[in-house]
Amino acid sequence: MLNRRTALARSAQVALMLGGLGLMPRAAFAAYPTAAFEAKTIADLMKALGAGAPVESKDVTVTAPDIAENGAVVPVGASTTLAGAKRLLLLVEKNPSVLSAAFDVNEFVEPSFTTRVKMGQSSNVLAVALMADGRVLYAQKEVKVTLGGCGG
Amino acid sequence: MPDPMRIRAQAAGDKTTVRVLMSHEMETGLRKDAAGKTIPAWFIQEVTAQLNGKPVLSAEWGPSVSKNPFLQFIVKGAKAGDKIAVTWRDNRGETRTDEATVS
Amino acid sequence: MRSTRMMAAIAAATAAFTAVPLLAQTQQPKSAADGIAEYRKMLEDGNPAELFEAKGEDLWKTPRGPKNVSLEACDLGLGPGVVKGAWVQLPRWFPDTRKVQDLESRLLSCMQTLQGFDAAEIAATPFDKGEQASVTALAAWISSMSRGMKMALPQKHPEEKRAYELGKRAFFYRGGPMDFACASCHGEDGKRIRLQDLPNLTKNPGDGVGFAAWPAYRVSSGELWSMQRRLNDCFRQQRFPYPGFASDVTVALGVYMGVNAKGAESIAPAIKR
Amino acid sequence: MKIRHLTALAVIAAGAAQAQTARQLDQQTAAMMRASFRDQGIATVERLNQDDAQKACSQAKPPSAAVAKKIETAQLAAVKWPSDGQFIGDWKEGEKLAQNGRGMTWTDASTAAAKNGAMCYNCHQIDKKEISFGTIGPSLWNYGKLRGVADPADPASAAIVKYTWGKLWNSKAYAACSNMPRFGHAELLNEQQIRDVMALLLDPKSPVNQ
Repeated sequence: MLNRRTALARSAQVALMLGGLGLMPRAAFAAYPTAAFEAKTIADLMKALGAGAPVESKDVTVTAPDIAENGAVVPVGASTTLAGAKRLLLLVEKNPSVLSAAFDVNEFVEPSFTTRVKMGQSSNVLAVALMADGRVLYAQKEVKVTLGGCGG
Repeated sequence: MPDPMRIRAQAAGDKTTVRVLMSHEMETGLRKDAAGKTIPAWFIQEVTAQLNGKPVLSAEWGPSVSKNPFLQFIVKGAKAGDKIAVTWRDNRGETRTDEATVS
Repeated sequence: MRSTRMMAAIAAATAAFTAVPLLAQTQQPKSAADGIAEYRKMLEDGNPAELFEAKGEDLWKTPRGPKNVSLEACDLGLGPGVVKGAWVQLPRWFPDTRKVQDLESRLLSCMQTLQGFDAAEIAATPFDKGEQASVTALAAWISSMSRGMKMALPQKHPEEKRAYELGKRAFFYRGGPMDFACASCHGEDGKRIRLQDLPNLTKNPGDGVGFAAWPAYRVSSGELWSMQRRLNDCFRQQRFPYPGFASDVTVALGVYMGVNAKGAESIAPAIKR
Repeated sequence: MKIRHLTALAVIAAGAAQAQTARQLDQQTAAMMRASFRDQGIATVERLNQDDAQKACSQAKPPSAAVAKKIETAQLAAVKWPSDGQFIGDWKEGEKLAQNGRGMTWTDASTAAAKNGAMCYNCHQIDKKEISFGTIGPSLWNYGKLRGVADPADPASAAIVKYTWGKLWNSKAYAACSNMPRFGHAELLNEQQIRDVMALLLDPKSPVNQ
């Protein structure tokens, strides 16, 4: 059994090893951005990230279904065709906390990520690109969350 | 010990699509149990990936990512036979690393 | 079908107007059914049932239980240790237990005889807890080993035929405060509850539908459900009392639905709302 | 034709033995049901006890016209009409009830009607704004409007108003083997809740009749 202590020790070893090689990813060094993940509105989120007001852009794409058969699992994706994106964020406007996921963009990955999120109700889903030049670009799409099954 | 991930990495030219399924509750901290007690938050906070040991992906997640999470990303410059390792770490400090070979 | 063709026509028309900005394109009017179909399609790639399949394979091959042996000598109907193809022929008659058994009840027998577990105790354990979770994971892996094969339940043994007849009667049995039977929801073609399609289980409902889709990963609960769990929740929604795990009525219904589905391709474990 | 003929011959040949078997299977089914289920919370095994209507509608084949007629007559006689003569309640409450699919399962705490939903959208289209609706029952969009109900209190509307109450109270009064629960008869909804669902269907102000 891998208990909590050995798990921590092991990840510390990995961190040391990667750090020693000068290959430590930024996120592993940085503390988890709790304030960003607790932001209740998009404005609060941008404040927590030290970013400016987002501007809608056709160079950013959000992928999501029109209708979700169940709000517990909604497939969503964020991507951009622009060079110079630093981070891609996935947001659900009407969730208790708006930020679902943040992905670092670097030279080794395509600026295109897909995951699945929980949605408490019908809402806009946003893909936000934080650009190296300080611009904040986004695309959004409304996802309708339906009531399903017998409902009991 | 956390259950293993399922990782698929498929190369097409210069781009390798990596699909990952992780076994995790992703508890939001907002739900209550049958007795009305709040179930504490328990979720993956960080996901990283290495290609042959070189960091290629770094992501941070909140508790609104779905239970048993799915992640897809595209790595540049990988070829068949390369190793993709994925690591997650949750808010309890638990971590899990699994590896797949690019096909 | 009609709506798919219409969507294709709209897509073609949109493509002709390349000046239409990308943002506007995502706002196509779509029927609810098309929207749901699109949602399901997006989930197919990456079914978390795979996580349970991996666990189940491990559980099958690892020595466990009071006797510390694996399940590799378990006979699922095609001989000891034969897993591939076993799922599409269950439930069936087993001479050793002198019973018609479905996958889950057969697993209980094997876990008791081979590994020394107490089958009755596992049957009484709530879903997803303790060895019940093992049975579910095993069912996920075993069913996955028949993926793409056609349902072919045997109906040679008189007890298999009798189970079909009893299952049919149970399927049409009305009761409870809402007068529901299985047939109330699953007795006709093309019906749905809310937006969920209801397979007609009185006949072969088609490939990968109904009996040929379970076990399945349930998106709504993030759990894997075997057919036993599926039936349990059907009875709950039917407002019936609680069916015992692997009880005769659940096995008989399995025979009725499975035999009706003869020739349908199994996609189990599937992904469901 | 030939197959049917052969089957007929087989049935004659098997004769009494065949009929006996069918009856035996019915008895075995009853025993199997009793042995397979147990009480859980409010859902007790007594729920397996069938009344005449449930029993007559428990085969793949519907009962004969005569049996169906008998059931319908008995069920109609059991309908309770509103005690104060008021048929119409609040459509907004009716919509909430129509959306609510809860109640009477073994995970519900109480069998009190006040705790139950009317679960209408599970099987019917009602307000067109709700896209998540079932199709086991017919669409009820424009239910009152299509039937010419401009004022439910108008004597001209009396017949349809009364029928709708009866249908909600005891669907089997009009179709012996209806798939619809008997909301009043089985005490799934109380009088006021039925009034509210009535309003959703018949009130000219209800979104259903726009």
